[in-house]
Amino acid sequence: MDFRFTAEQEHFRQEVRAFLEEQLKAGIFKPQVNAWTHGYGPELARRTATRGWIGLTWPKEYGGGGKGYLERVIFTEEFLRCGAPMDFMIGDRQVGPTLLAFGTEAQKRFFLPRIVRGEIRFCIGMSEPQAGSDLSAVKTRAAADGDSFIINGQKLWTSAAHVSDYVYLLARTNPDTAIPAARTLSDFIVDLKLPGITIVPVVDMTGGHMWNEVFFDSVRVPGSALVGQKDRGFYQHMAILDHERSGMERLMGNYPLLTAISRYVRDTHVAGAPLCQKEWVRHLLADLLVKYEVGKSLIYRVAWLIDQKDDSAAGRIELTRSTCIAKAFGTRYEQALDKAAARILGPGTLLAEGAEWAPLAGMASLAYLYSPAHTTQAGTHEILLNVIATRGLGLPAR
Amino acid sequence: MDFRFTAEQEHFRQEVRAFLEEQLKAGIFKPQVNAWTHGYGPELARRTATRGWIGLTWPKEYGGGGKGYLERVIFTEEFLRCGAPMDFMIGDRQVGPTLLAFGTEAQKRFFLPRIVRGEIRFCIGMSEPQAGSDLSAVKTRAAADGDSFIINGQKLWTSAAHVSDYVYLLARTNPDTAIPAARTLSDFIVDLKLPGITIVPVVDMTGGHMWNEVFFDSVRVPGSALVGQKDRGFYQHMAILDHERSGMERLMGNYPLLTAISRYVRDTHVAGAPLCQKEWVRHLLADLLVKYEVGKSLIYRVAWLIDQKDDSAAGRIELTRSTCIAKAFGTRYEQALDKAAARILGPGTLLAEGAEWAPLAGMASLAYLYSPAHTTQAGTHEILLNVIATRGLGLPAR
Amino acid sequence: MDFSLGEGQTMLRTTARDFLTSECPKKLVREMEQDEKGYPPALWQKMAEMGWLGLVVPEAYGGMGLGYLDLAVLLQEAGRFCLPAPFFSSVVLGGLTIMAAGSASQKQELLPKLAEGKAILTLSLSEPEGYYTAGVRTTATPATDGWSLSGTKLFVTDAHIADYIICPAQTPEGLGLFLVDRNAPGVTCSLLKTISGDKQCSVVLDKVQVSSAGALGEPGKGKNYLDKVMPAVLMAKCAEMLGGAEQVLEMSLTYARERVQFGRPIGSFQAVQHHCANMAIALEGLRYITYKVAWLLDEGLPCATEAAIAKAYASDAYQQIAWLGASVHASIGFTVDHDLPLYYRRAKAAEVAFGDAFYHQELVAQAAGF
Amino acid sequence: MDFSLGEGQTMLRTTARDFLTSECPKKLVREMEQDEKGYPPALWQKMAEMGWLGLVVPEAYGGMGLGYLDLAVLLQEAGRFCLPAPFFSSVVLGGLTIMAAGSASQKQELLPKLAEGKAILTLSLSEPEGYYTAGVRTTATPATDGWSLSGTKLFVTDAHIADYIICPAQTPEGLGLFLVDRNAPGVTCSLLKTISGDKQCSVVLDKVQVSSAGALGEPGKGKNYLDKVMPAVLMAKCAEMLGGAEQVLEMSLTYARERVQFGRPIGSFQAVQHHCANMAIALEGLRYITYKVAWLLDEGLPCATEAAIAKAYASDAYQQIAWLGASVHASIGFTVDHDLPLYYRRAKAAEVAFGDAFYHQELVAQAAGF
Repeated sequence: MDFRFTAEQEHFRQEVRAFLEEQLKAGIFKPQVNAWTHGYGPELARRTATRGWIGLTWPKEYGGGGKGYLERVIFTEEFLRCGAPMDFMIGDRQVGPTLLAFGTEAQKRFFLPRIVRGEIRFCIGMSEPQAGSDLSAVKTRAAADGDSFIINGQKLWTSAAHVSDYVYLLARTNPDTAIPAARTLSDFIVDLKLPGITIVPVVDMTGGHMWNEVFFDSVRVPGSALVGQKDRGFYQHMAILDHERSGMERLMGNYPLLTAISRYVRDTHVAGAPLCQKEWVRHLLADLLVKYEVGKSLIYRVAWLIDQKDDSAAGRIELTRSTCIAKAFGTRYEQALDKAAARILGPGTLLAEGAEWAPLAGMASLAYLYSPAHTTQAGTHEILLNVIATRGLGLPAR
Repeated sequence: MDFRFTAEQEHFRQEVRAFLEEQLKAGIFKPQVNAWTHGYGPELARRTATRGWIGLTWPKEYGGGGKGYLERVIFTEEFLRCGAPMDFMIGDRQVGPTLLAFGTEAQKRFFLPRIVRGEIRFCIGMSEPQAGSDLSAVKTRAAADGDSFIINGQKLWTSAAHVSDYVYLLARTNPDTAIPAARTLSDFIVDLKLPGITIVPVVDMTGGHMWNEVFFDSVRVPGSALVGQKDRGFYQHMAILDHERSGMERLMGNYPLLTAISRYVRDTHVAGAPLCQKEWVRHLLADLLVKYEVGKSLIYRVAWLIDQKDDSAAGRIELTRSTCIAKAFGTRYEQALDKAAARILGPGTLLAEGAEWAPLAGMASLAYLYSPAHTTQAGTHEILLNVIATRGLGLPAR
Repeated sequence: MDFSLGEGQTMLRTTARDFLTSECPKKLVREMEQDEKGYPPALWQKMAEMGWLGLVVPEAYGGMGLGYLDLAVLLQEAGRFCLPAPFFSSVVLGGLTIMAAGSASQKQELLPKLAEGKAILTLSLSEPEGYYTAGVRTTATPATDGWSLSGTKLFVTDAHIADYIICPAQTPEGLGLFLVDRNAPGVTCSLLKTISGDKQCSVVLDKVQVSSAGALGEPGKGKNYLDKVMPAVLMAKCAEMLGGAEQVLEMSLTYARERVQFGRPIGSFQAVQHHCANMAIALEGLRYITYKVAWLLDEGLPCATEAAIAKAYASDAYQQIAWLGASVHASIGFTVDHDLPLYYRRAKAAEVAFGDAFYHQELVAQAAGF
Repeated sequence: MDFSLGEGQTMLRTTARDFLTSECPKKLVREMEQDEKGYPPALWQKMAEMGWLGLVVPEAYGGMGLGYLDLAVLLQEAGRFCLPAPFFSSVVLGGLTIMAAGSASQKQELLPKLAEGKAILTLSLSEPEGYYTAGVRTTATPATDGWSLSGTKLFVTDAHIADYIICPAQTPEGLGLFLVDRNAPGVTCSLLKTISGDKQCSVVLDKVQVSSAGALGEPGKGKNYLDKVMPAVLMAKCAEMLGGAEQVLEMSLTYARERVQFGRPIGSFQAVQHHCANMAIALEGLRYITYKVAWLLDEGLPCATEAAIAKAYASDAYQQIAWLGASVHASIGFTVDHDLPLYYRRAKAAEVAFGDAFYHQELVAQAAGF
């Protein structure tokens, strides 16, 4: 066992940290809670790319960094720590690994270097109005028409579609209802500038715009837009889902709030004593610190596990179990943090960003509003527990 | 609305209280945590009977008190408050109401007055090794043989069988496996002295003996042992289950512990100040007091609801919903109390009854051990939530 | 014991629900959240005509003279519909305080206007230093023919549209209550940008002149008056929360029955069933503990501890219900156009209003001799 | 980073599991709970022969000189099998304290005996006034050629079979540690009747004479020694809890797969699945936070806060796991003959041993500057 990063890794962390401080000073980005979901910073992406940090884990022949997932975790940790936008994340985290696993050589040669250079952004077109937890219910249709496909249908909850160049799309390629739905779906990469695509914002309860509806009205894509095997999209998606669940995002997405509330209880005096001397405040925050350390160990271990590249059946189950556990733990941690901040601030939690008297610049009110949404991204909490129980622990599905 | 007991009801409470103080002084019973499940006190039962308090809600023609369920709640509350044994409870709470609803006139005339006089005790023979939450899996067989039935099989978790005179038994009367299991079961009252019955203790983790296995080896019972309609036992049982769930037992079963821990935190000084001045102790106990008051209102309402005698479909659903909610609330309260006591006492929780240094005379260690069992009596907590959701709230069963 | 509502209360509920169904659609609620005033004066006038604003005002002062259970029933519906109007501020905070502290002439002056909807009142209970009487730093200095008030009030609901703001302030004799005319010189009222759905204001008082007649009851007895009125305020807030919580459960049940995933309604999945069952459990407790306080108030029995118990329970219960409702709805319940966020945001506002669970647990602990 | 055990550790685990599977069936565990001594000397001797008792004792003192990760692996198995032997008392509490505080001659005298199983040690950390150094009221008064100790020790594990009990006591120079011979005049050792499954004692010291050589290290430096040894003690307890928790999850999974109700294994019901998933989540965190402290100890890095973090987490996590395990098993898991209660009772004992979650949260808060 070894719980230490190597000297090179520590050095890399310092490099990323220094880079971000520099960009912050130069006004290239503004720190933001939930920057990794809501942030948009193409200039920061380009600058990050010049350091070779996008596609960090990919093979060098496609412009990748050839580094491990532990390095990627360090990189992500630093970005989250200072609330920097990561609009390159979908390409980096999901599309790249999927293409590396299932894409054609031509697809790899075209897309991977462009992602690595920070030139293009992706969104994921999975969920639909009738297909949320149950992806096999996807209805968007991709009908073969000679060498191309004609796409019709609607996606929902498509994060960042409005600032993306491509959508990574799950669509039905076989209309035969006698076949199990999971065997009728295929993956496509679709250029969002194609005629027939309409993007409509879905505004969330914070007033924020991250989600979209994406409508496809007879959108024609070439056969080369298909990724991997036809009708195997559902399984390809499942194979790559661990990558979406494996990151620091849950645990550190709210890091600025943890820092701010810790500072608040030290600096705020009530009846002459700092708030942090109140027993309940100490214990509430200490419990968060404990869980944060535990969560970090889970996430570092997932990164280490991916780097082991154990592709046996047992190895893949272990990875799914570990990633789902890490995500479930991180989600709960984040909700505990939101609740703790709200409890400490009391009525101050009601005050929004920009309000007079707002403590922590309104961060806690935003966290309260986001809190329920944290459970639903990349699988509701319930689905996550199902996966841990059935795939991870081998309990019977039925 | 009226949240007050009538003057008569208040008077009745005083009567019961005075009676119990008298019996306590006379050494007729020893106060005991969980007395209502583990206690055995035939002499107290007889004395209680002479006051007319067993069968309090039954019609006067069968020796009952003709009173309402609110009176019954008052009565139970006082018994639980001082940890008095209630070995007449199964007869009073379940067998009586079942016979009144489904029994023959002869059965009523025979059993009800004997219960009312505190002469006979019942146990309930429902669960079996393979039939816990799922009662339709009952395998104990009652085969018709001329005018009588021959019973073979095994019951498990039969509380108090070793001190009972009769078992109220659920058994299969139709072996046809093509018929839904629920339509193959019947209810019987079986004399436990009959040849072929063997009672084996099941000792629980406290070392206590409440549960039993009851074996039936070709036990012959007369046809008159059948209660209600043949093959309708499952439904009769379901109809009466609300009575088992409706009482004060969950909420007040642990009342002596609440009193003791409240006194403990007032009387125990740590670093010169009473323990109850510690903020976390205050809030832990205040939260229990809050929930206790809420729980009481739920239970009083159930008693009131039963007294309304609304036998419409909606009325019956409302009763089931309310009783299951009251039981679920009470169970959680009791577990919260156990946990709070354990947290306050720390290592002292480990010290058992009779140990030197044991705080609260070992009550908290016993409560910790009992705590998981509280969720399983009369339906596991999970089953209870299922019933609230499906029958109570109308969600689809599947 | 009797756990049923009286006939009049059942009728009031039906009337209120019918009225609000037609007059207070969610579209209006959303518009009013964006609106500067935050309420439609026409709706307010209709509510006055129905007698709601004078519901608990004695008949002698132009009200209906009804009781607290009636008030609870009406507030439950207000909570269920997220009523965008200063009902709580004017009728509960303003009206009950006037009734508790006002002199006969103050009552005569204000209550009929309040009942007719011609005057809107509110009460301030927070300052930057804290909540309730211990947090009051605002001073009332004796001046020629009256008082001069200076200080800062926070989280004053509907102050921006109120005619009068009842302000606790420190006088030489102790805490007093003062009727401050919002339009008086020296009063600066600003809307706070909140997530709460209603309108919260900060009110800065800078040497505001209040006449002798503007002191509510006796100066120095302010805490007595507030202590007297607080159980009713807490009960009223619990009733409003109860109505909101009921609606969250109902909309969750509807969604769980209708939403199909994996070929079956999600309400047939045990995890969703248990979420709903847990909402029902939390809700049932809230209902009777609230009615009990209303009944105690109607009977004139002391109920400070019972009110603290109710608010301690309600604060956590409504939060839990709103959370579970959000879990049942998942993403759809997080969109700005869905009804759930209206309740989710109000659940937090209600939780912290007039003290959260922690605050009231402390009162319960004191009452228990801890 | 490397999250895998070394080859030696994997082998140690296999050996330990094989050995305990054959030598430590649950039947033995139950017998030993009733047994006065609480352990089978033959098993103890076999453990000595396998080198376990000297696992972390330096080779110079007759031990194997292995590290804390090895100790963690072994204790994990001890927890998994509910090992009925004074392993924790003698090897962890006794051995580590001697190694931290003892002089060369004390080490030479005691460690070889300990490693061979010829002497059993334990350490007392509680008194009626409280836990750890702040609670010590026992006094050590200088006497002719040594010390005279008086006081009462509580919850001393395995004191009834120990040859030496290490007792903190107040000396004129501050807290000191003393080696008390259990058979010395003035020592009264009584078994406490507990639900914990192991053997806990009260030890009353009445003017017990301890020679100068019986003072462990320098009198007055007792707190330093204890502070030094405590992270390892906490880690060791967490490792034992980890093993127990693993076993609870495994037996729950087995039962959930095998137990059929309503025509299907109960493990196919979502409520049971979620119970098991929640156990797995709690367990996974416990595993790495424990190993991390063991690794820090092996590296000689400071880890007082990390150890407090681990114990704060472990205390609640194992309780939660034991509870969920009980929920999966329902009634059958509440019977005296089932294995679950063995773990359920030990989970409570482990939770409160060496400070519960609340206690360690306070240490974490201090470290964070709160």
